[in-house]
Amino acid sequence: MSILVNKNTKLIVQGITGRDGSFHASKMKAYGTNVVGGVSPGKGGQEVDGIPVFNTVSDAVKATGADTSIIFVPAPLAADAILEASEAGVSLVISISEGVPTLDMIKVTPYLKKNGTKLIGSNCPGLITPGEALVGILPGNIFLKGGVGLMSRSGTLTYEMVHQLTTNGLGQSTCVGIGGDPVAGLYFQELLQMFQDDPETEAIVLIGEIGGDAEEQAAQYIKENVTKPVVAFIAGQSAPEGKRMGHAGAIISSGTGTAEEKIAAFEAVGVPVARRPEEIPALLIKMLKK
Amino acid sequence: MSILVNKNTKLIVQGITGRDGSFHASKMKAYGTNVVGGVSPGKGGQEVDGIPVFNTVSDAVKATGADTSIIFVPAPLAADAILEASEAGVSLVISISEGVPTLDMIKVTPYLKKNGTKLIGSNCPGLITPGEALVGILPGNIFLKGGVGLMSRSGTLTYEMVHQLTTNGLGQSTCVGIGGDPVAGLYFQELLQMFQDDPETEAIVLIGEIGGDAEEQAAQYIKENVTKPVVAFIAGQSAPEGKRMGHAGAIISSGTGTAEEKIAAFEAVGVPVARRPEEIPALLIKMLKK
Amino acid sequence: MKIHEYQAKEIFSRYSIPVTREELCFTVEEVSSATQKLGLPVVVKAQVLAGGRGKAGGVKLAKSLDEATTAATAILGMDIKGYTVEKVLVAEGVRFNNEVYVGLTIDRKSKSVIFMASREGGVEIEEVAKENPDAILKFPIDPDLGMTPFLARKIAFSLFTEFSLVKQAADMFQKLYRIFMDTDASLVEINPLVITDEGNLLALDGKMNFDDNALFRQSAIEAIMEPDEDEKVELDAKSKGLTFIRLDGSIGCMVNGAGLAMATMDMIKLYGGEPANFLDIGGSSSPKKVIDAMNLILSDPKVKVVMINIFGGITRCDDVARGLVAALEQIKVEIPIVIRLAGTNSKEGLEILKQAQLPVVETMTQAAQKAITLCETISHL
Amino acid sequence: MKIHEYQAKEIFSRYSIPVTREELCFTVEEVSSATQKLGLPVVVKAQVLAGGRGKAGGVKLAKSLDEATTAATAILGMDIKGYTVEKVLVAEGVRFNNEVYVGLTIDRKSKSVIFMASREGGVEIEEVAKENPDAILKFPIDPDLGMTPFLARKIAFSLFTEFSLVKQAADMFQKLYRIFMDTDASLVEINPLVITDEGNLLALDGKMNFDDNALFRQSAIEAIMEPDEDEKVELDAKSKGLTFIRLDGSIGCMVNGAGLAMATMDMIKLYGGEPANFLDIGGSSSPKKVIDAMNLILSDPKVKVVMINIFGGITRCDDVARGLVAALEQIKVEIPIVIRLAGTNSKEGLEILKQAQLPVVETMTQAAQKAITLCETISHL
Repeated sequence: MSILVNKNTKLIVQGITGRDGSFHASKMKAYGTNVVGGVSPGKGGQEVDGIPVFNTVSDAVKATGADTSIIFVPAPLAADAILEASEAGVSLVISISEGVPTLDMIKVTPYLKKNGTKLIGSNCPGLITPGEALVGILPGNIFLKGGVGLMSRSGTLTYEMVHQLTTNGLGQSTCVGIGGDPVAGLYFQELLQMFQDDPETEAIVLIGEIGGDAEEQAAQYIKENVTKPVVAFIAGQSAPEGKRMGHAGAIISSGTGTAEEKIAAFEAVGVPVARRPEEIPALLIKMLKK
Repeated sequence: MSILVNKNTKLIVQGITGRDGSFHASKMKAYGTNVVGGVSPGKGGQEVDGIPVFNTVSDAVKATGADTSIIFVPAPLAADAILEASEAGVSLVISISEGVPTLDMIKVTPYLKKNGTKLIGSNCPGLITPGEALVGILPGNIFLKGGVGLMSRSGTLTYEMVHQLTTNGLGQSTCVGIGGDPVAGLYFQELLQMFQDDPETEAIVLIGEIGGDAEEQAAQYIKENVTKPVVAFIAGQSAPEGKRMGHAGAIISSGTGTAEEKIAAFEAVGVPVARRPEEIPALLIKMLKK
Repeated sequence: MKIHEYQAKEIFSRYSIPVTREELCFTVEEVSSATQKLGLPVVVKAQVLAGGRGKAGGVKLAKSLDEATTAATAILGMDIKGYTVEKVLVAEGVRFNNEVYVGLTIDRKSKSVIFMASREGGVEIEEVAKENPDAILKFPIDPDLGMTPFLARKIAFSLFTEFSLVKQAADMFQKLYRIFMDTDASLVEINPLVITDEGNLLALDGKMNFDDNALFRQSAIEAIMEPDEDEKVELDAKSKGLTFIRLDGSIGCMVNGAGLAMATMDMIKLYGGEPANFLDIGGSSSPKKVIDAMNLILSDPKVKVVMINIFGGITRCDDVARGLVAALEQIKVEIPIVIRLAGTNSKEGLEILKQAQLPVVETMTQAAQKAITLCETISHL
Repeated sequence: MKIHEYQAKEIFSRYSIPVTREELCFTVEEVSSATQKLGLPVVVKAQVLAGGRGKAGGVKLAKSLDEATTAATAILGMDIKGYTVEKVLVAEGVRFNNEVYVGLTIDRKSKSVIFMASREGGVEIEEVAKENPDAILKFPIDPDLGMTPFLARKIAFSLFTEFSLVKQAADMFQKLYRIFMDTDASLVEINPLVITDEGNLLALDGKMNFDDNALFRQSAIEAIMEPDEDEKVELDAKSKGLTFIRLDGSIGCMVNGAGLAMATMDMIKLYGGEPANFLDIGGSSSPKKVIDAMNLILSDPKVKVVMINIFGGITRCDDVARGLVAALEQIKVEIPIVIRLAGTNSKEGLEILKQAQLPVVETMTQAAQKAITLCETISHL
């Protein structure tokens, strides 16, 4: 099982002839992901690392039956690439592109909803089901197959967490980096539901950040719907008010979205919150023993 | 039963303080329709023929629980009025306004779909469930309660038909004027389904026009889904190619949408087509006796 | 409502869509100097608001100045489907190696604007539609998204293989959509769109129609419209609250409602007559409207009989009858009239008409038959 | 990114939103002549990119020319939250009888632009949000529809009862939305929006923030931006591929990834230290980036220790280590450095660093603790 991607995933790579696209297409293929094609307008007919390239997503989907697409195009073109994937019938789109204008993402959202297309990102590291499919820029080698479902608003912090899990023998069912942009695709709530429904997932790690109220909503959702153990970590406890901490897009303003509030929200519903990344494995083991 | 409107319909009238709006609001009320309110920005708090007026549809719905709205605003404002009704949670909107730009209707369509709002029109005479609710500009007195469901792209031609039915003792369950604009709300197919599902409707009269292929699609739908007797009439058999016949918006172009094609399509699926309006009652009676 | 080729291409130019260099000319002299300015060869094209001008001889290639003036002499003043050619467009003759068709219109079924593309450009698209419908690709445009770059590219890839052409085409298709939306068009068409020998896309022809209902917010379009004689009459009628279309028959029709008006014409035809017009007087009983309508019908010398068909709904028949009587007292009608009146209070209405000694019948069939009989009687006189 | 009040109001004016008559002044003399031109009373307002200037004394009403120049003298050069006031806006003093708040921003939850309206205008909206959240009405705007006339009217009716004001407001709200979309704003705010004694709406103040990610297509906005000192440093860092934010502590941080950078700062704080900055160097191992990052950190005299925290993912730790060594050979660092390296090939990486005699640790906790200890040691010297 696992969620969202597995060994049956048929992946295409939009922007496959670009620097990042070609690099990560090869990495994903090497990991064992079923990369069935790539898209690059005007490069149809070429190959990248043995992967056939098409002019349009529509052509690629027709030729390969792809159901998932990962996007590596420059930020100004990302929204259009997401729409193209959705229109072509792809059911899951992962947008890695960093720096996509917020209004572009707002424009994209209702169309995806209408088409029933799931989106992860933009500005995210992607996701992985260890041993089955890597769809993103995550370093595949740090992951271990197992029962922990992980979701995170951050990139390298996720790797840090996974490293802690793996070195402590806690394997992962699926790890999803949802990205930190103000307007993004799948969020904690949807993923909590999926992990809750996934028989392979035994426990859930949620890595949040300051800004917004996604964590507060997640806490509420956990209280009402999630029976599996959940542990959390919130980055940005030390961030000063009114400052935007880099690409994560985290903003603290007017007393909402602070780390303290988020931690309190989780602890109020019985979700322990690690103060240091190193604490996560022990907390998990404790929860699993209960 | 009947379809779309009945004695439980709670109707508001958008544009109630205008000439047409106030006139028909009174007519509908006099017929017995449950007209619970009207909308006219800036006239909130007033009354028209005892009907309370509100500034916004939202206010009107909150105060009255209205589920249906009829629109009598000038054409340039009609699309916005339709959207306002949909946003306020009205589930059925009847737009009488004539001369609404086609691109406005195209803009409106996906929003209504998203909200699950049903639209009839624009540029239509409305609908009536005889003895229960008149929602439109139809002359209530010519209708008779009974078992014939009628749908039509035309206004006065509908009255002509209903006159024929009523004088021959054939009462109607519901009569719907869907309007003749190129882009409109509910069309034959949706209404055929409703009449098919309505236990009170025993037979169906469909009045089509040249232009478009709604009749051809209706014929196909009847073949596959409708078991009740259907008879049809097509206006515009004599219309020359390339001419637009008035507000009905009927255009013949490049051999599609001619009366001959439509008649052939109906007859091919066993739907008799009257050549003269007067023939409709006899055809119906014949079908009902089968 | 339509505009001329040269007007459509002026709009295209404003959106940076490449069109042929060209000049509008009203005289042979102007054609001569335009030809010298543009350089040979040139194409001389009749500017009329009718289709099929090519077949009618309204488009000629000229390889010399002489040929250009000869063509202009032939075309100016020519009659094409009832339109007199008053101006010609002189356009540079361009060498090209491929013609495609692209067009945008309204699609009733998907309730959206639809982009049509065909590799079989240059001929009437209606013929392609009839003979080889699969050769026309159709792309409905999501109203919420508009013409996205990816869709424009997808369409472009369906027409061209070379990427430089795909890029030009995708850019052009987005502009065409913007034109469509900005002007409330009902049709925007380039046929043919060609690839020049230099590898560039170029619009050789252009066609635009507009949504009458949106003219109120399209003053720039309204300003450049040139209604022909028929359209002038229709517009004039519209300003009086009437919807009027002139046809070729001899029985003038006055009806309330478009659907009933069509059905009335159908009845006339069914019994062997020919309607002289479509005329919808709408839903009021005002004598003024009846007078205007009657004048409109009588302005056509072909009309031998007038058939009035009114169904009284909200407006009661007795009111309609009084309106008719008042109107017909004020206007002198020399030809026979047949009136059919039905609906609410029809008895009272018919009584009023009978007292005014107007000829009334009760059904549409009777009205049509009587009108045709009268018409034939007059024709045989 | 922010712009000044006067710049926001210039944009409002371009969209025909009524704002106070006003002039931007850099000197007391300019304030004097602006006051004479505008007529008394006037309001002299500091133009700084910081909130709370009213509380800081940066806004003064002047009923005489003398008061105006006195106010200008006081405000020009004033320090507001670390910003020096270099210019003031002199605006006509307007009599009004009602203040409301209106603003547009991005709503993460509904994934749309949201319109906020409150009858409690004039005060900081954050305070209203805290003390009386129900006083702020929120209207999410459907991205496919935009600000429809009906929605603008609905919002306007929630603020005003008089219909003439409702009409003015509805028109204004549609324009504000257009401004938001046209400029890729992240905040557009009028606070207060007042009703003048003449019964007209007038924007007394204006505020706009913009989406950094969209600046590439907003050259007009980019052109009028005035980054402050901190922002200049941040922009300069961005041009080098670094995300940098200056803070007040003494431990300089260099981390790959924003989330990890935040977590690193959290660890420092957890163990009693204070980070001097947020610095995300992204995912490459190039020595150039490390040098740029180190120079950026060392440019802050408050920094006493540098803590480097790298998690090797796609970029392997041994490559990172080689990059660090190469960088630190080229740049002279006089203060202590603590390096934590983990992830892919961390053993090899740590070995390389040890051989280069760089101080390495294996966990974030160790790194933070060591950095703090070093920092305290230095402070006690």
